[in-house]
Formats: sequence, C-alpha cells, structure tokens
Amino acid sequence: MVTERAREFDTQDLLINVGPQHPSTHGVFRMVLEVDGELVKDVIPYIGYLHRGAEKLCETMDYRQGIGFMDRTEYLAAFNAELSYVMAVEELAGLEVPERAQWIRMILCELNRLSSHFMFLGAFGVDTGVMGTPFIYGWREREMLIDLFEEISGDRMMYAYFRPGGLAWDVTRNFKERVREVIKSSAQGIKDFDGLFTENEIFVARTKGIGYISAEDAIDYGMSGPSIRASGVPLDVRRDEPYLKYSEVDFQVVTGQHGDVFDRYACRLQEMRESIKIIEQCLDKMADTGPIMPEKMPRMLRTPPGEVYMRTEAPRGEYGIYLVSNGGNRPYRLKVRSACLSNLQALKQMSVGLYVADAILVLGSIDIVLSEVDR
Amino acid sequence: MKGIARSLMTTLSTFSRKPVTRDYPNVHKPLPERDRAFPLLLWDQDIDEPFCTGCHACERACPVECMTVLMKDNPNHKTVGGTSTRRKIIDKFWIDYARCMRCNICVEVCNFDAIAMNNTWTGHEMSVHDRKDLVIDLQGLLAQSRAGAIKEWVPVLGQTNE
Amino acid sequence: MTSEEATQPVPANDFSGTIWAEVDRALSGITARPEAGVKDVIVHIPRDEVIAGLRRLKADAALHFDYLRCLSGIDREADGIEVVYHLYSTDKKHNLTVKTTLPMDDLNVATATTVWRGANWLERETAEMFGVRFTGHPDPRTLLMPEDMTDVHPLLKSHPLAEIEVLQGEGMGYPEEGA
Amino acid sequence: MPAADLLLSNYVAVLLATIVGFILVLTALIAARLLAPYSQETGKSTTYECGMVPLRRASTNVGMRFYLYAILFVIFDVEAVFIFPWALTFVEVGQFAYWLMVAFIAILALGLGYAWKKGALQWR
Amino acid sequence: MTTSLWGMDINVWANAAIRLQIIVLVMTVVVMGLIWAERRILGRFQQRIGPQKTGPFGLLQSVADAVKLVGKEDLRPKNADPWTFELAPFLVFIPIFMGFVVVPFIAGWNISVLELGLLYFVAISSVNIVGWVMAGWGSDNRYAMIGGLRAAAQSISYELPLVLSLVSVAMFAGTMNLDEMVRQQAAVPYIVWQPMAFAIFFIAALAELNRAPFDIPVGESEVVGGPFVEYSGIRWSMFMLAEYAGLFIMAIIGASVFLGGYIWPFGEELGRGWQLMLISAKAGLIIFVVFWIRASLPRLRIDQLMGYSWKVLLPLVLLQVLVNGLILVNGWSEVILGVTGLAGVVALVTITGRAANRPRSILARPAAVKVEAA
Repeated sequence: MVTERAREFDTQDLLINVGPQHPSTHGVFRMVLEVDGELVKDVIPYIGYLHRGAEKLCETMDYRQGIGFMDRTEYLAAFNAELSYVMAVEELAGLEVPERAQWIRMILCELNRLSSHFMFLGAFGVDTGVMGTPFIYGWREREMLIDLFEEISGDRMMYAYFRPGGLAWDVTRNFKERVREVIKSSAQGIKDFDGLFTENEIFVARTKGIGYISAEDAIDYGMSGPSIRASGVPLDVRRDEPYLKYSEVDFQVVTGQHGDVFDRYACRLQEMRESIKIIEQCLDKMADTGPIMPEKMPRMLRTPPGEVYMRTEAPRGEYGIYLVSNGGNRPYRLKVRSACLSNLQALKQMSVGLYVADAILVLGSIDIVLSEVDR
Repeated sequence: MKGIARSLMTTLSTFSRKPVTRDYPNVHKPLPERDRAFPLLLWDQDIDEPFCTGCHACERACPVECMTVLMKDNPNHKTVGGTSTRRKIIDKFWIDYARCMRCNICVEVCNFDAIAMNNTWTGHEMSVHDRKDLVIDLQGLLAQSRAGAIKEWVPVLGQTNE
Repeated sequence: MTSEEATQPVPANDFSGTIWAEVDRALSGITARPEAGVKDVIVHIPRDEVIAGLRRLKADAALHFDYLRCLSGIDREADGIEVVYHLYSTDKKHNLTVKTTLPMDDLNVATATTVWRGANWLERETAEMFGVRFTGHPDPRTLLMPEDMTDVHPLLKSHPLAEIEVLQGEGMGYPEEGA
Repeated sequence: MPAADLLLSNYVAVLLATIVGFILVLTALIAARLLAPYSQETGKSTTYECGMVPLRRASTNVGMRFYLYAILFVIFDVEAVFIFPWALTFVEVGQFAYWLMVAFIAILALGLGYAWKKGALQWR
Repeated sequence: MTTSLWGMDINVWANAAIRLQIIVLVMTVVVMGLIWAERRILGRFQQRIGPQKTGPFGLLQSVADAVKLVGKEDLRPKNADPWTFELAPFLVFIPIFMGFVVVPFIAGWNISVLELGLLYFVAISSVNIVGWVMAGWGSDNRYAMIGGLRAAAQSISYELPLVLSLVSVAMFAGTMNLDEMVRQQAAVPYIVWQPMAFAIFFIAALAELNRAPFDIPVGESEVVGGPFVEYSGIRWSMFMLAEYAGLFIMAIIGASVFLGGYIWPFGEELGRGWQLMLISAKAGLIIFVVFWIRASLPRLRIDQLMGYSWKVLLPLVLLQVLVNGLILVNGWSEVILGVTGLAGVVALVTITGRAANRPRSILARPAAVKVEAA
C-alpha cells in the first residue's frame, strides 16, 4: 500500500519531442528532451530527415554538374560550399586559377558569410523570444546581399557560379560600387543587432553561462567554426592553411573565452566585422579587369587518379570535400565533411542540466543547417 | 537597464525608418538581367523558326535529366525550297520545370544559343496545382521568345565584361 | 597548386619535407606504409593496428593529432572498403590521412570513438552507408537512414541509383498510372 | 434608498457580468458549431507532438517546484488580505496600528528570507 | 431599486444590463482595434508595413480574422479531458470580462461604482489563471501542460507585487473606490508620489497578462503556444479575446490609478469628449509601450522570472508599503513620498542591472545527471 501510494506521487520524467515540426528547430531536426520538471536530463538528437544522397548523386555527375548539388548541401552559404568543391577539383586537376577570379571568389564567400550570419542572428534572436524584430533585421540585410548575388550570379540561393578553373562568367561592371554599398548597409545591420542584443540585460542573463563547452571537449568532438572559437580555440582554416588570397589580407581570428552561448553569439557578430574588413581589402587589391578563367580549359574536365581533402572555412565551420578520382570526368567518391554534423554532436554535452528554454538557445547558438548535416 | 534602454532605442530608430518590405504581388522588384528562372527556347525572328536544332547537347548535360528532345528534318530548309539554313530542327521538346534546378549548364553547352534562362517574372510565378502541369512542351517553351517578351542573356562560359 | 605537383606524384620513397619521418617514429612497431597525396601524406595501417596507431598519433607530443577532421569510407569494389581518417593538430597545424582497408567479406574495424568522441556520428554514418561494423561503438544505431533500414548500404558501388520516374512527353503520367 | 441596498445594487452588475460573459462565450461556440465545417478524420484529433506520434500520455506526475510557490503565495496573499483593510484605516488608528503591521510584515519577511536561504525560491 | 441612466430613473438590473451591452460592443471593437494596432505597430518597429489589404490601412483585418476563426473547424484532441478542455475558454474569458464592471472609463461611464473596486479588480483578475491551467492540463499535450504550469506559477508570483503596489497607492488615497481615486488626482497624478509602485505595477501587469518579456507560458520557441496549443478556431479566439481585453482593462486601470485617469490635467469641466481623449491617450501610451517592449526584449527564463518576483519585486514593494505607512502615519510631507519612490526606482533599476550582469557562473549540473559520450 505504501509503495503504491509512493508510486502514485512519484514524479516522472517527461519526454518532450522538439521537432521535426517545432518553431525553433531550424529545419527538420528532431531532439527528444528528457526533462525532470524544467531541467533537461537527456537529449537524444535524431537527424536524417533531409538526407538526399548528394554524395551518391555526385558520383554519377561530371565535375560541372556536381556544382549545383554542392549548392544544395549548404543553402545558406552556397558560395562557400561551391568553393570547397571546385577547389578540390582544381587541386586534383592541377588548374591554376587567375588572380582576379580568386579575389572575386573571396569577396563573394565573405559576403556569403555575412548573409549566413545575419540569418543566424535573426533566427537566434527569435529563439531568445523577441517577437520577430531580429528576424526582420537579419532578413533586411540578407536581402541586400542576396540581391547583389542575384545580379552577379543570377540566382538568389543556388548560385552555381564558381567553376573548376575560375568563374562561370564575369561580375557586373559596377561590382565594386555595389559591394561597397552593400557592406555599408551590412555594417548598419550589425550595429542594429549590437544595439538590440549585446548589452540587453535580459539577453545577457539568458545567454551568459549556459551551453558551456570546454576547449578540450570542443576539439574532441571535432567542432569547428565560431562554435569552437567561442571556446577559445583559434581554429580557422583561412589563417592556418590559407587558400585563395587569405594570406594577403589582414584579419583577426575572433575567439571567445567562456565557450557559452553568449560567446558564440558575440564571436559571430565580431566575425562579421572582420569579414567586412576583409572585403574592403579585397576590393582595394582586386584588378578591375582581367581573365577569370585559365586560357586553356578542356571542354570536358578530367582529373588524374588521386585524392584530395579540400577544406575551407564556411560560416558554420570547416566545410571539407574529400574527393577521390580514378581518372575519369566524375568523382569516384565524394564525401562532404559537414561542420554542423560535428558541432551537433556536442549538443548533448552542452545542454544536459540546463532548463528547457536554454536547450533551445544552445541549439540555436550552434547555428545548424540541416541540409548540410544530412546532405 | 542601460542595455534594455539601448534595445528600446534601437527598435525606435527602426520605427522611424522607411519600411523595407515590398507589396509583393502588386509591386515586383526589378529583376537583374542575369536573373535565372527556368530555361526556355529562343525564336529566330529573322527566319521565323526556333534556333534549336534538337542536337541533344543540353539533354546530355542536364544533371537532373529534366529535358526530352526530339529532332526532325527541317521542312523549311533551303534544299526543300525554304528559307532556313538549318538542316535539322527541333521536333518535340519537353522540360520538366519541377525537376529543373536552374544550374544554367544547358545554356552554356548550347552551340546555337538556342536556349536561355528566363529572366522575367513570368518565369518565377509558376505555381500550379499538379506537378504534371510543370512539364512544358515546345510551344510553351517558345511562346515567350516568339512574342518578343524576353530580353535574353546568354552567358558565355568565362566571358569578361564588354 | 601548380600543375606539376598534381600530375607528377612525388616518388613513393621520397617523403623529405613532409611529416612522414615524425609519423614513422611515432608509429614504430606498427605496420605503416606511406603514400603521397595531393595535399596531405597518406598512411596505410592494417586494420588490426589502426586504432592503436591513431591513439599513438594523438598522444605523441610532436605530432599531437587531437582533431579528427573527417572519417569516411571508400568502396574500392574488389579491393574492399577503405576507411579513411583525416587528422589535424590544432596546435601543430599539420594534417595526416590514415587509411585502413577492410576486405569485403569481413567489414569489421575497431571504433575510433575511444580516441575522439567526435568519431561517433561519423562512424555511424559510415557504418550505414557501407555496411562497415565498428566494433565497440557505443551507439550503433543508424544516423541518417530510417531505423529499420539496416540492410541497405547506399554508398556501395553495387547499390543502384533509384530510377528517375519518367513524367515527360506524350501520354505522360506517373509510373503507376501506366505511362 | 438605504445604504445597504445601494451597496447591493452595485453588485448586481457583477452578477450580470458573469452571466453576460458566459452567454458571450456560449454564443461564440454555438456560432462556430453552426458555421464551422466538421469532419470525422482521426488524424486531426491526435495531439500535436511536433509531427510525431505522441510518445505517451502527457498527464504524468511532473515534478515542478510549484507547490512551494503555491504555499508561499497563500501565506502572502493572506497577508495582502490583512493589509487591505489596514491600508484604508491605519491613519485614523494611529502609530499603534502602523507598528503592528510592521511587526506582521517583518515576521513574514523573515519567513521569506528563510525560504530564500533554504533555496525554495530556486525554480527547477 | 432604481438608479439613473441618461437622466432617467431605471431599474438597477436594466441599468446594469444596458451598460454591460455597451461594454460588450466597446470591448469587441477595442480588442479588434488593439490587435490591428499591435500588428501595425510591431510592423513599424520591424520596418514592415503590417496588415494593409483589408480595408483602409488594413483596419478590417481583425474582422476578417474573426470571420475566419468562426468558420474554422473546432477540434478537440481525442485524448483530451472533455470537461476541462471545453470549460477552459469560459474560465479564461469570464473573469476578464467581469473586470470591466469597475473600470472607470470616464466620469459616470462605468458600469458600477464599487466601494472596494480595487480589491474586486485584483481579486477577479487572477481567477482566469484557473482557465489557463485547465486548458493546459485538459489538452493532454506536453507543451500545453508545461505552459499551463508555468502560467500558474508566474501568475501567482506576480499577483503579490501587483496587489501590493496597488495597496500602497490605496494607502495614500485612503480609498479603494476607483472613481474616487481618479477624482483625487485632479491636481497631481499619483505617479509623482508613487513612482516605484507604478514601475512595479507595470512590470507585474506585463507578467499577469503574459506579455513579452514575460510570455513564458506561451513562448513559441519553447512550448509552441503553451496552454492553447490544442485549441483552434473560435475557442482559440476566446484566449486571444481575453488577452487583449485584459490588456485593455489593465491599461485603463493603470492610467486611472497612476496617471490621473480622465481628470488630470484638465479637471472635470472640459466635458466628456476631453475626458475620453485623456483616458484614451494615457491608456494608449501604456499599450504602446507594451507593444514596444514586445518588439524589443527577449523572453526571460522561468527561474529568472520567478526569482525576479520573489527576490526583487516583493521585498521592494513590501518596503514601499512600510515607508508609505511611516510617512502617512506621522503626517510628513508628500514630497518625501515622491523622493523615496524615486529612490526605490533607482534601487529597482540598479538591482535589475546587477542581477543580469552578475559574473558568469557555469550552471551547476545536478549531481544525478551524468554526461557521458553522446
């Protein structure tokens, strides 16, 4: 009798399904939270809702056809994804990219980083509970950037603009003025976000000290991008293994100290300012005219047998392309190393022991793109 | 409280700015020349026939296999008393817009500049109730160019300005 | 990034200027065969010793490969399946590729989660895509595929691509309607 | 009209407001029942669970640190009930009434402090 | 029993019924107006336009919404508890509606003048939380359940600061008759003498109304709408109606008790038109600030919210009551009241700022929870 009564009044852990259709899962991510009252005791993530087999598909496509699929693996920063892919092909085929094309690629990638981070700030702001305002701020600036991308590449998200060897076609004639115009507006957007969040007591109280991950754990989990830099690990492919012309520009690798949600937010915000600095330097150093493709390009690109693991710094972290060729005009094996997949692994470590509301913020702070996680 | 006041002032400053949204179905944003909607075929106004000869180049290059091309002998060819120099001409052409991923490869591989990406709003506003209605046939693909309602931009791979 | 580098691989026995010497020292007692890659040095280690080798590469003070960049598989058809580990050192800033080959009839290899926790999901993905079994894996569920789809391994070369449904042309229709 | 009647007549409105409010909601519900479509489809009547089949019934015993707050609330609400009549009359009664209330609030504040120190105010 | 309405003697029941009918109309129109205004104002804060298609400036948007909601299928989950689920909208809406009885719109335009109007108001305004908990529990939905429990915890915690801040004003006014209180403010509104009480009233009112930044029970990013996640169509609109009617009442009460209601600064002579303008302007200002805050501030976390009420607001407002008593019982000048109130506001601001910016401490994990490899 006593035990029965005890069981009747025992509290039970509640399993809460967050996702795949939940307002704050940033796509089709599902996690089951085991909560005791409001405290998260366990997190079980489920991914794969957006798995399309891009790797397998690319094995049947020649190198040019694969570009479109790479766009779709990382739809918020498609230039960065394309870049990784075409550079992997160039490494294998031994193509020399004209200097001007490299500068243009670099500008576009940094602009894409800006647009991706604006998206993060907007979505993260909504996660913290501001009614829509950050989202519109983010989209306002992103729209300016996307308009520019559309003028150059013709598409707003899936650019298909980088090609092995260079670029598909040249940029528009008023490219430099337009970029200057856009980064000016982006600077205003960063200022708005800074004013809205950085000092706001409620935001600070909500984000500081939660979602902590130590530098050792972050390295162990293979995290990358702003998520690991917030823990104080200065890991940045742009600086450590410079590609394009990153060795010729001056920028700082932004790191945090506390490894918490606020630092991940602050790192991204600061990183955007660094991106603007990089773009300004690129604009100064870039020639107005010049070739954007090597003079002799085969009609159908073939690569010698071999393999290369090409990594670049995408907005969410290290975006790697492991390309294995057996001498044909198509990849023998293509593996996309997704930054979000590795970052997402640390979710449990970061959110166990927090409140439910904090777990949502932690998920928001690692800025996942599910199409990249699932590919 | 200082930070809260700062956020309130930030939102207040946007309160006084001009709205950034567009009244979409009534006001369309001007599309850039390079805008890519879906591919369509171009009409040779001089000879009054399509540029396309049905050479299958685009069909072979399409990564998503959204095109179907059939060619035929040109009934308007000079040898049979016509005005055209094209020996072969397109007979039937279908593009499944539901599958097309707008990668522009078909435009790049075309040897006759016969295909271009639609850069008008007509190409974007294509919602239908059935996927089958997104399979466009030759007449549909040519209609816009035939009516002169498109200013095509055919990019050449790696072309520079000028 | 010059064309010579790529088209003329370095002779198989010349690894001066690479970290192979260091790796060789660290891996003493473990069978390891170097190969020149386009960007990184590749080290082949037999399956039974690969985890011990990886652990030693991580622990070695001069190499200190503490960061697992990527873990993937390659289906070499008749030659079996290669499991590839891309390593990186966050403080020494150098890279290494480690490969181990599994014969097609025995796709077992010890798990690397004991070396890097980050290998967890990457191994789960490789396992379901190639049918490799990582023995000792703490959580051997499927990652991207449905939970009951454990017998299908899509990235194997023997696995066919799905047919593209034909929807075009005259008499078009969905396959089940009889095109 | 006697004062008591006047007082009561003022509360007539309260009674009527309850009834009118009830009727208002009821009319809306009836209107919806008449106007809204209704279809017997089982899928619609499952609980929203982010698109998944519900894991198990939600009404389990959940350990919210809720009862401590409820008790604290009852204590302080009783205090509020005492303060209300006091607030209107203490000026006339004078210093004695004031210091009595000070003592009363002080005792409660001690209790609050104790609860605070014991960590009862830490929501989990 | 008779009373007078428009100069005529009329039965009290008929009088109350007529006045209530007018309130029903006014409430409906005002609530629709508020929803429209909120969407337009939020839109402007976010550099959007807001509703604009239905009628001039989208004014008829709420009408369109109402029509749509009436025509929407009214679903009840099959696991839901029928009685609690069906009754919850009644219990959410009726108490709010009953609150209208004492609202002093302008002189002579209230439904009824209760001697204990303030007490009645604070008593009735917290009853609707029962409806919220019923909705949360009855839906058999995890989010609704958590939302309902949060709503209950939040409501009872902020009830006390709200009540006590009003008590401190009542002490000063010496009455609980709202009409009488407004009339006393002909020269100086009470906010001058009781600034901290107003600040606490405003904060607690936001929490009672579940408005940002205290919209934890309904937080979309966590509990997807909270207690009314399973409600659809007209039943859902009852929750909305109650929310905005509550906002309307709270704004008018706040304007009446602290900002001089319909009387300050013009007095009673200028006629009803001016009085109406005054009360609309004051209540409108409060409502605008509520919308503004919603557009700008993130949501608090539940423990911070509870802590803020019990550890900051409650001690401060108790102190205010005692200080008020000390000054009034000794017959000291009112200026001292104002000064102490201002000091209280400074204290409130400082404590809030320090609580938010305390040094980062990694949240201690409960010992029972062990983190192993993911």
